[in-house]
Amino acid sequence: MSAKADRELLGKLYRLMLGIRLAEEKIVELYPTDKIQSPIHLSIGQEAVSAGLALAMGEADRLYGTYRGHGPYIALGGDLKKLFAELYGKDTGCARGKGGSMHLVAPEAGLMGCSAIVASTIPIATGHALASQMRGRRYAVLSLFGDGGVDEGVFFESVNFAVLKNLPIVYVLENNRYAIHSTVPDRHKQTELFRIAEGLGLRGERFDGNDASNVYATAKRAIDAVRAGSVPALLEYTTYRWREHVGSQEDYAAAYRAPGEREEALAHDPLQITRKALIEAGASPVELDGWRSQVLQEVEEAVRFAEQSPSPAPGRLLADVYASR
Amino acid sequence: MSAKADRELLGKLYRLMLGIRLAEEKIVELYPTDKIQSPIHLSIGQEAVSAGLALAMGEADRLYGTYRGHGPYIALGGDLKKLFAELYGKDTGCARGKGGSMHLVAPEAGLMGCSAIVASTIPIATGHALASQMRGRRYAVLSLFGDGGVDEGVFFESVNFAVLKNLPIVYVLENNRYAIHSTVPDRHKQTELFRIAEGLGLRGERFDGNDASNVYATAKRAIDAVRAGSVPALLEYTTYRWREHVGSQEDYAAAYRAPGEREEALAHDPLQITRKALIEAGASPVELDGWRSQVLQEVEEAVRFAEQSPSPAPGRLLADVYASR
Amino acid sequence: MKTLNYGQAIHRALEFAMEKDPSVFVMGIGVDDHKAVFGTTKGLLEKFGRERVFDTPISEGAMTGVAVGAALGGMRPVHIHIRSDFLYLAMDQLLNMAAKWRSMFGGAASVPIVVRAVIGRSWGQGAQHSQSLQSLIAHVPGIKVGMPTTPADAQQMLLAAIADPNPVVLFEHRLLYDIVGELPEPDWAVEFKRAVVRRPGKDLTIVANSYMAVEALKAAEFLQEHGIEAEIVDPVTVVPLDEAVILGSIRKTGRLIVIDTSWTFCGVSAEIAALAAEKAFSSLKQPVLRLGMQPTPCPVSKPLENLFYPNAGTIADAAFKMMERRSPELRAPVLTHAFKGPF
Amino acid sequence: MKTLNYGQAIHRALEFAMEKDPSVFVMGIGVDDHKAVFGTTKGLLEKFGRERVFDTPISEGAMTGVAVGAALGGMRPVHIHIRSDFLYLAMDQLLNMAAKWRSMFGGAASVPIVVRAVIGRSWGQGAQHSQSLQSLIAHVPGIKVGMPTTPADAQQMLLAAIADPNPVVLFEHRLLYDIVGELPEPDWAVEFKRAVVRRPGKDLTIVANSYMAVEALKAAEFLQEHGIEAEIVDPVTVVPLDEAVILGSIRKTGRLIVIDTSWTFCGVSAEIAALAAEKAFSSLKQPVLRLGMQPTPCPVSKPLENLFYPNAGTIADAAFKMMERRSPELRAPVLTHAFKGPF
Ligand SMILES: Cc1ncc(C[n+]2csc(CCOP(=O)(O)OP(=O)(O)O)c2C)c(N)n1
Ligand SMILES: Cc1ncc(C[n+]2csc(CCOP(=O)(O)OP(=O)(O)O)c2C)c(N)n1
Ligand SMILES: [Mg+2]
Ligand SMILES: [Mg+2]
Repeated sequence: MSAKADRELLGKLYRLMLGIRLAEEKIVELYPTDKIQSPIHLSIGQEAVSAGLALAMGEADRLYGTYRGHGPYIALGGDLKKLFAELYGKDTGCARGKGGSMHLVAPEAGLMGCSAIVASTIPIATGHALASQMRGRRYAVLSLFGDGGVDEGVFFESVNFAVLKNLPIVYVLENNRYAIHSTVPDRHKQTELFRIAEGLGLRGERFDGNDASNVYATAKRAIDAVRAGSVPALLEYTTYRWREHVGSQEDYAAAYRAPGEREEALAHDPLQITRKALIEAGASPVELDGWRSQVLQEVEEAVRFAEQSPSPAPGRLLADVYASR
Repeated sequence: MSAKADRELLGKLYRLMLGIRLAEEKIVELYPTDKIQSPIHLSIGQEAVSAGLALAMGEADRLYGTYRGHGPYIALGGDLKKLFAELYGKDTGCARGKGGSMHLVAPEAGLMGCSAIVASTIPIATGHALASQMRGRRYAVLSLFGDGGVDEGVFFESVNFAVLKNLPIVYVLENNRYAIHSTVPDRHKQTELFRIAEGLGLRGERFDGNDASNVYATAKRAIDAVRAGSVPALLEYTTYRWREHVGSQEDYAAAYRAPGEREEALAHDPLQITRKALIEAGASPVELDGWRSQVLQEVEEAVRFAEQSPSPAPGRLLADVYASR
Repeated sequence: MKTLNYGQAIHRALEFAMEKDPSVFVMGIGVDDHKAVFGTTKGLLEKFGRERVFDTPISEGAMTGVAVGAALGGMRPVHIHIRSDFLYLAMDQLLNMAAKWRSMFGGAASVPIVVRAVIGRSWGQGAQHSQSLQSLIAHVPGIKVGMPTTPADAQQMLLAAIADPNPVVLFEHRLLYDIVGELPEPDWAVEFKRAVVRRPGKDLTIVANSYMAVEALKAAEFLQEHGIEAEIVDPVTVVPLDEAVILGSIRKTGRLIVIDTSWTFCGVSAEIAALAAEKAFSSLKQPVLRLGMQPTPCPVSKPLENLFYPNAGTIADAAFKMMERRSPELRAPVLTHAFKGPF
Repeated sequence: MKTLNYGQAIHRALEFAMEKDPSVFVMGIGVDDHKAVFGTTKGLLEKFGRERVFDTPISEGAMTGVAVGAALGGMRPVHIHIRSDFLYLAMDQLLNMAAKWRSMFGGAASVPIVVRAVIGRSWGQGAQHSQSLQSLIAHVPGIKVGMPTTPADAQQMLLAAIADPNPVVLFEHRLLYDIVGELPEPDWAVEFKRAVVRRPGKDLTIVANSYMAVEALKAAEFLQEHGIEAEIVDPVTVVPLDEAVILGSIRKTGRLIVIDTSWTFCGVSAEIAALAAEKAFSSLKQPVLRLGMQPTPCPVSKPLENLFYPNAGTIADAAFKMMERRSPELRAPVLTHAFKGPF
């Protein structure tokens, strides 16, 4: 890649990550006010995975996620106003206030939906890949889940089907070390999770998930390959959750964390990693700070939008349950 | 092993297999009379797996099976009278007529239960192994299932838990080439099924499942090892179903079978393989024919017992649903 | 008009739908084998190819999710289960996902999947091959449930289900497969909300679905011979339930027996009895009565299985009792739809 | 007598059972972490060790089977789920296996497992963390179902469940956790079949379970201020259902409102309404009325969620209507048990 292209890419990744970080820091600030009445699962510390994937995805590619959905939503380009409105349970939210933080959706941006049941979108993403295959394999589907996703049987059933039918799907395992307070070795003898389905014929690889350009490059290669006809792939990205599983607080002192994790996390801050690379590639700190202000402003606007938006009218309660023909 | 011990072993295996074969041939004979009103899944052609396992199991070991349960039931030493009575739906059956052919049980012989839901006893066997572990690991548990068992997510979930906790369990995959009319490659890209869970850390091996002494030796090694503290194991035994999936008929002409399968099957008849070895080891054909008559007589007695037994009284309908304290 | 049996009617609907709409496809264990799920998928593989008619691994959970995802990708999957007992493995995908997808995302997308599931009975199906899970599905909003009784129902409801933008589960009773009936032209446009008065009567209403409607009709013939006019109402759609037809009949007769193919406790029969107590109370002259499977797992033994299910005889007895009449010595004839094995 | 809250009562029962019976153990996601499932398993790890208190992989299906197998191996597992919505993944093991094991094998063995499942509500739990699956379990014979309301219920029913030789599922409502009450001495021997008259009254019967009983009691206070005496009956066991107590109340008052924590369609409220229509018909003066969650997946938005659940106000309104009275201007006070997040 040329130096210019490289810098451009890093810039895009950084901007996406800034979007996630600053939006979520705003959420952290707002949460104690009880304006957001919904369990929240923050992506802070894990921004590089969402950003890298988003940039690696083609226009027509699709992604299914989990309740930890702010990161993917923002990175894929979901409307920030609709995000905050959704957190506020407003009618103008991306799910019209029905879904809240755990059920983000932005089909126009490629985010098909997020679910609060562990692993539950894995087979659905697989089925969407089947639809792609039946309709000419013009797009790939990404199934994004945590290290807890591979605990559920549907993961293996889905993988088996995908490799059997050679579907255009990339399974993305975002390993943030914990499923709630349970570590990977608490739940698996096989701790190299990228290998967990290799008996079924799924090739897997593990990558550093805190370096967005690395995520981007590895994901792009995999997505382009499956779109072009290659067998399904599993990408494991190692990263780290900075805040409590659910909620806005830090919990570094909690028993499930090892001492020193906070320092380790800060030393691998995805934003700093990419920022450093950007500056090495010639970007000026002033320019980057400008982006920051710009994103902050977008976030403030989104919050304002959410606050000023109307709640769903009572008549919305029973709407949406069934579609009419 | 000494020649004598070898011959004794072969003799035991042969007798167990004769028990299965002749009982099932009787069932085939009876089935058109509609005296057995129950779906039946015959073990004919697969006798070596049940016989080998049964002999390899220690007194206290336990086995969970599937609706294809006549083989394991007979081999483990379940009462033949109670088997036929169960097929007849009689009150004297092993499940008092409630279970029929698909739900055989003989706890006194180590057969904990058989289920008609594919893979459904796999986690239960795993849990029983957990109980063994908690109580001093004095016995091993065997989970017996078909090549279709590994299609279900609970198989992987169970294996993950078993290797995580190092439970005293042996998973036995009886690969008879078909799940109803579906071949292994119809359902899996990974056709070396013994490898299907190796990503989870389960070591697997494949063996000829038509040679009872081979089944015995390999199973005994594995069972003794897990009982003594070794990690869980998966044993795949390749064998072949001679008759239709459900029912008493042959269906060699059906589209799902390849031409020549019948001849191939007969060339690998488990009974003939062991009989030949027995005779080579010095047994006389006359002696073996004597066993045959003896078993036939036992079968006839069992049928007579079943026919003469009473049906469950109407009051039995609502019995057994709940145990009282 | 064509005369076909229930299985053939389903086949006809599938073939019609697949011809008209290239996004329709059929998946499930055994859909491509020589038995073709009691013939219902026969020849579809040859006609429409492996892409649109395929066997699946025995993975009900993920395969249901695959159907949901395919639907979100623009397809119209029909997922077939040879026994509805296997749906327990698909509950998460059916009820946490398919049923909620549309509402949970504020209407962003719909999930047009069709699930066909066969209710087993007779020939020793036993505890795990005889269940009838309509009430479990129906309890949860967002998914439709149908129980076609006649060949015409089977054809039209399957078409309506395929055309429906919502998830739909159809329960087909094994004992109905050989029943023959006249079929209208295949029609997408029929509404998926219907209760049918199978037989008019003035003395009491028997609401009975699926194979229970057949037994109830037999009972009604017998009752008529003894001067009792039973009205048989068959709610072929459970969700949405056609309350108007059901309540109309109850208001007319003032008496209600409800018979569902499953257990009564929290079952569809409980729902309809509750509906009567809420919305037709003032018309009721008598306590409502429910019949269903006895409160036990289904036994294999035939004499016990005979006691396990309601039949024309026990239904007639219940009706005589409700009419405050003694049952005649001669019992209502028992139907002979019990099929011969092996499956 | 000890005064503890609901969560503490559960904790006390677990500790008691584990002390008395070495075959009792506790498994489930998070049982060994610092949150200890709302404190209910706190300290058990330290006291009884990793063998008897362990976290599990997120594998509800297999883990339920593991519990069944452990029970068949002589243990008494207590399997905990922090939301009952996850039980959809365990349906096959619960309903095809645990519920049927004993009967299907003619009584050869019993399956003494206990499943604790928490019903979520409030703070934007949304569609997938707010469900209440008691009717799905209760529909299928062979498994018992309880819904403890008070701390005393929670303690005694958990002990009774652990002592029971049958599979038992207990639904614990999140909003009950902070409610405080007096506890008797822990007792294994209490029977697992009970409906409690929480408050006597002569004008109408309100059958309400779990957190709905709390709202109903609040409504009853308000109704009393307006001269209406509501009797509140809480069927803390759903299976077996204590019909006698429920019917006794209905026969006394002649009026029935039924409120369950779930949807009404084919729900526990349908069962109880049907029961009234069958067995207390002649005492009923009025149509029965059911209240429950509105027929939609649960919305996150607070104003919609407020409309989604019945509350003291809507219950009181229903009662006024049933008594043919107009609701007063001033509404019944809304309870404030809604907890603050994040979970
Ligand atoms: C089927 C199911 N079981 C349990 C839960 C409770 N739960 C919520 S999040 C979670 C942990 C998931 O961990 P992981 O997949 O690593 O994702 P992360 O939260 O780390 O992003 C669990 C167990 C659930 N939501 N769904
Ligand atoms: C969960 C479930 N899905 C589908 C079925 C229908 N079914 C019965 S047997 C069978 C094939 C199982 O094949 P396999 O495990 O190889 O055992 P085999 O019959 O060959 O012994 C299937 C799919 C079932 N019983 N349970
Ligand atoms: Mg994680
Ligand atoms: Mg097989």
